[in-house]
Amino acid sequence: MIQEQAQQALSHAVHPGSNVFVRILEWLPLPEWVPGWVITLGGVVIGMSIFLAVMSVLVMFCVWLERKVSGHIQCRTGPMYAGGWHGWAQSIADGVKLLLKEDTIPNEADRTLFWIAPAIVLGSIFGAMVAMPLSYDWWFGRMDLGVFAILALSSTTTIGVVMAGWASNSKWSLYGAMREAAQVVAYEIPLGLSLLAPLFVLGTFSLNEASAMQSGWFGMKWAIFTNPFLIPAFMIYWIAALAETKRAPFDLPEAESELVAGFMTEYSGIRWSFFFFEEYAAMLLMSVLAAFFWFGGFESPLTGALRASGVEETSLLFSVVCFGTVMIKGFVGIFLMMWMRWTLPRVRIDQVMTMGYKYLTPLALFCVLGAACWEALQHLIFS
Amino acid sequence: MELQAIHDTLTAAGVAGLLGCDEPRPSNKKEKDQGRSGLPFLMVDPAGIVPLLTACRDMPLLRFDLLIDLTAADPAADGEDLWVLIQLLSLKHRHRLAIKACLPKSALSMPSATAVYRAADWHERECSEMFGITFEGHPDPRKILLPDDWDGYPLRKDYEFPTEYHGISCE
Amino acid sequence: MSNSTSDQALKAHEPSYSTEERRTLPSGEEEFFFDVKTSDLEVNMGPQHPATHGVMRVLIRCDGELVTGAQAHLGYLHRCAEKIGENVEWLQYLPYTDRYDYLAAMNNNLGYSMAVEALMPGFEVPRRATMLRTICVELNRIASHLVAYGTYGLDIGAITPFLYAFREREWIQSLFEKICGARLTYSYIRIGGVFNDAPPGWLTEVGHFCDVFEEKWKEYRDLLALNHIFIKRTAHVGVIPKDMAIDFGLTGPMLRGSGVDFDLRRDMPYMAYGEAHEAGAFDVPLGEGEKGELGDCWDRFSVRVQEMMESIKLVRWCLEVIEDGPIIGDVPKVLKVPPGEAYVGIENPRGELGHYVHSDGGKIAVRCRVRGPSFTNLSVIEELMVGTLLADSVAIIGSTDIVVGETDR
Amino acid sequence: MVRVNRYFQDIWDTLKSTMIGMRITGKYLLRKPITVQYPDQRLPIPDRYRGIHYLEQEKCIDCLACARACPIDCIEMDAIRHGKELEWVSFTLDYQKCMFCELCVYPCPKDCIHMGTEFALVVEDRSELNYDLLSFKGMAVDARVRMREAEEKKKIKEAAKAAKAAEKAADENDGEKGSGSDGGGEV
Repeated sequence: MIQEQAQQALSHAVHPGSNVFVRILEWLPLPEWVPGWVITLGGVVIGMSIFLAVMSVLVMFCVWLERKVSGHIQCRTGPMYAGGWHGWAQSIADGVKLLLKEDTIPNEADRTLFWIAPAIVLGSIFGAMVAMPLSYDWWFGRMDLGVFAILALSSTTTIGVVMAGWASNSKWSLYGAMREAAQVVAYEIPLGLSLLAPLFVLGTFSLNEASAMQSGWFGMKWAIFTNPFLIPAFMIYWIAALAETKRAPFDLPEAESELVAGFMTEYSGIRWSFFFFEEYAAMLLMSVLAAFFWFGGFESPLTGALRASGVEETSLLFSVVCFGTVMIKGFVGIFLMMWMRWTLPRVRIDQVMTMGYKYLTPLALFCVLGAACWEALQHLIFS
Repeated sequence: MELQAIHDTLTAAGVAGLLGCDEPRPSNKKEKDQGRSGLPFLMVDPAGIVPLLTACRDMPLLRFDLLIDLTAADPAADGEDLWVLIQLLSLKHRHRLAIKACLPKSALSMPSATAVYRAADWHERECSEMFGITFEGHPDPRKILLPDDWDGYPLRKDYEFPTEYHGISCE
Repeated sequence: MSNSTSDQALKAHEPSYSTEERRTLPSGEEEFFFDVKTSDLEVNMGPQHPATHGVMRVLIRCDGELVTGAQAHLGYLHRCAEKIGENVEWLQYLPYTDRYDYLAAMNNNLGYSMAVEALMPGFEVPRRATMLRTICVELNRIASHLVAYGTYGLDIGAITPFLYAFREREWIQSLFEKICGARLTYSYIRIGGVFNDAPPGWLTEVGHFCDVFEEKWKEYRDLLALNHIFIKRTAHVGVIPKDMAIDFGLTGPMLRGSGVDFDLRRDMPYMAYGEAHEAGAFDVPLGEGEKGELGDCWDRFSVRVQEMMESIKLVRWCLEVIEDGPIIGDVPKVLKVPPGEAYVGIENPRGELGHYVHSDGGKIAVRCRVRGPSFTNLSVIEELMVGTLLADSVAIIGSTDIVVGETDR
Repeated sequence: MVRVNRYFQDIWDTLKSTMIGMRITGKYLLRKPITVQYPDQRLPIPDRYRGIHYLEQEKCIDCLACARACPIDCIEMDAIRHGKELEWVSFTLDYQKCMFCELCVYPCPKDCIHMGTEFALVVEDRSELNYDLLSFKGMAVDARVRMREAEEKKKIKEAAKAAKAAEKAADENDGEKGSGSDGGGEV
């Protein structure tokens, strides 16, 4: 029964669809004499620009949201002036300011590494975001092993951070970098393990397919409702995701009261903003990943209703709804991250390690086992 | 406990170096004495400060656990003495003791109280840089508030203000 | 990364390290050894560092995250307060007292005024002035502890409690602004009494503040003091045993955090505190090692949090007993203080604030010594920080609740 | 067993206290902020605020009491005496030094130096901080308004007083005729 269900789900998940790049090229009225490689190259360039633009806007919205949320939590208002309505243009103004700021590199710094580090950080996180589909029909890079790609690429940022810390030639930066390395390595394990539980339940590594698997029950057959062990698994994932994205209470790499600004102490201007961008992009990515594997991905009663009224999954309306749904879910996650950040104090480095290895890892293993047993039990009963 | 009683207790215990009490007195216009108000002091000999403080700390009747303050004063530019002033406080008996030791400006040196009270450490460092008193046996006789290369002892009355410091004008 | 040259232990250790070594094994093969040369890292925490609460420098020697040595360097904020005291008139020194412990300026005003009053035989402060003094001092104690609460949260990494604390602190400052016109450097309590009488409605507003604060205080406690992460960060950290606290001459919440039951307000009462204590208006909270060991950072923090509530009780008591009357005794405009010396210690939010004043009968003090509680309280950190983690050292500095203006004066 | 207990106790405590904390912060998230948008909205400044001084020049007698009281000697004044009349040369207050302690206000025998509610010392050059307090120069707008209001109030008071005195004088005149009518009837 489960297999039937899966096949049914996959049948509409793996419709031919196409890459956003190719879509654009198909849409452009290109004459026939244009050579193929130009089309490909043009597609890549245009596609990447759109991708970067979309992601940047999302990230900037995250930054603005963070400032508003933190402001209101602290009985303040947050930005109020730039742009008029509740300072909506604050992120843009800040971006312009950071672009125009003097770009300083300390004399004693390793200039090459100092220069490369932010690029690696930003590149890897945006690379990971490529694997994030925007709807059933819209995606930048389709991957059957999307989760792997996201986890692998997003943890590459650590290399950039360590590089930045080392290249800055500042003691505080070095501390920040080393903390980051230790912390991220420690939390990769519970992060991966806790993701294994929904992977068991959904039976796929692809984000599209994972979403499609949760399309039952009028769009509410979310993984977290189908298996009780996914609830603790989600909590573990969430804590590990906070640690992965260096968010409070795990912001040890930049711990401003201990390490001044950690690995980015010596960075300024646009280079610093790359690290900043990375943090918010990673938050978005981790929240969206949680949305895909626990909270139904693109699925919601709205998609259920659309599907029931016979709207094609490839239609524009359906895609827009999918995109909106997943973004709302993602931003709810981001809001939760912010809420936690502005509530909790920071943990100490040894406590971070203890928590990762002694608490989260065994509990995640337990959740995986539990989820698997539950699935097996279900299989035995229903088949 | 009043100062006189403390003095008697210490004398009875055979503590050396007590030079009597300096108590406030009302003004007397006939003898052109302005009087002295405020706080009574136990006058002591600076050389014997360590056994005295030890006795103050350990005697069950006194039990001055806390060294609150250790400082000095330069009563007059042309005077011959600097005063070293120590404030003790007893947590148990809830009384205070003010100790005054007169150090001649010609020989500004006295034993350090750090062995008795560790609280004396920073106070003595401050005192020695501000007044030029050497505390013998101090474990870490560096300057504390002033820069290491500061000349002179600023809280002495005969201190002359420098006109510049490392090329920075102080005018 | 500078190597320490002063550390003998490190020096003695050095020869055993080598960068490259080659040796021939019995089998005739050559073997290379590469050994990483390690040395402790010396880190300057300060003079400009978020955790030092001002311009103070702590030189820390670290082995990885572990602190193996610490040395405090003071004096960056030395403003010659004592020398100034010897050069301005008695009353003119009052604004300067605001500035050493700028978070508790009322307490400084009070300490100095009481020291000078101690030199004036038979002088008595009017009752209403005493009550106004007590109200202001206790409100200021709350304000100061609110900063301690908030900044300690910042040190541990929680930013929001800081802003909540400052929200109430702003209210206290507005109250002070109404009574004396300044928000930080009050110069309100003067020799002989207080500058201004309370404006109409002020005492009612203070009462209203007390009511609101009690509710907010519960939030403070739940949000930070009882947060499990916070407890884990501060309990068992920076433990000061009783005898060590006494040996180092700690006073105030630092001493009480170690379980020593001593408060100048109760045990050596001044102003109306004796009467207040008899009326049961306040208790002295002590560290009990509730969450960790006796005398750890959490205990000191908890003592401060609880003291805020005791101060509220005191203010309430004052509001009950305050009556109309003169607000300042008979003090001439150009004050000549009778010759004499006095040392008066009062309970500042940070501990015993002592003023030693010496008059020769003139308009200007001969010696004006300020015994700042932060100075003594800070001296303990060099010892406490050794053997802790870098993050703990921040927690320890924060738990001493120093004001650098006062350590350096 | 104790350790196992503590293991789970830790997890429970962390979750619980996090929830409590998030409840508190969440509560404030939904409340109205307490801050004001500063340049547009301003909080009321109390009357006793110790801001930039203002001087009632016509009352001042050049007695130097305020200058002497100042701990940092930031008040300087100069006036030429023509019998009872004063010709003011300068009355400057150096706001680079001033610490707004209000000690200059108390010793004034004529009660003519006051502290206003203006606090923004924004200048383009340091020398501009040496304010001249004469003839309202350097005085803030609201201080001027307050002063005028105070003057008007005073005038009304004085008028009332004078009227009363006149009445009294009239009564006295009624009582004992023939005595001089120099009771101060002119307003």
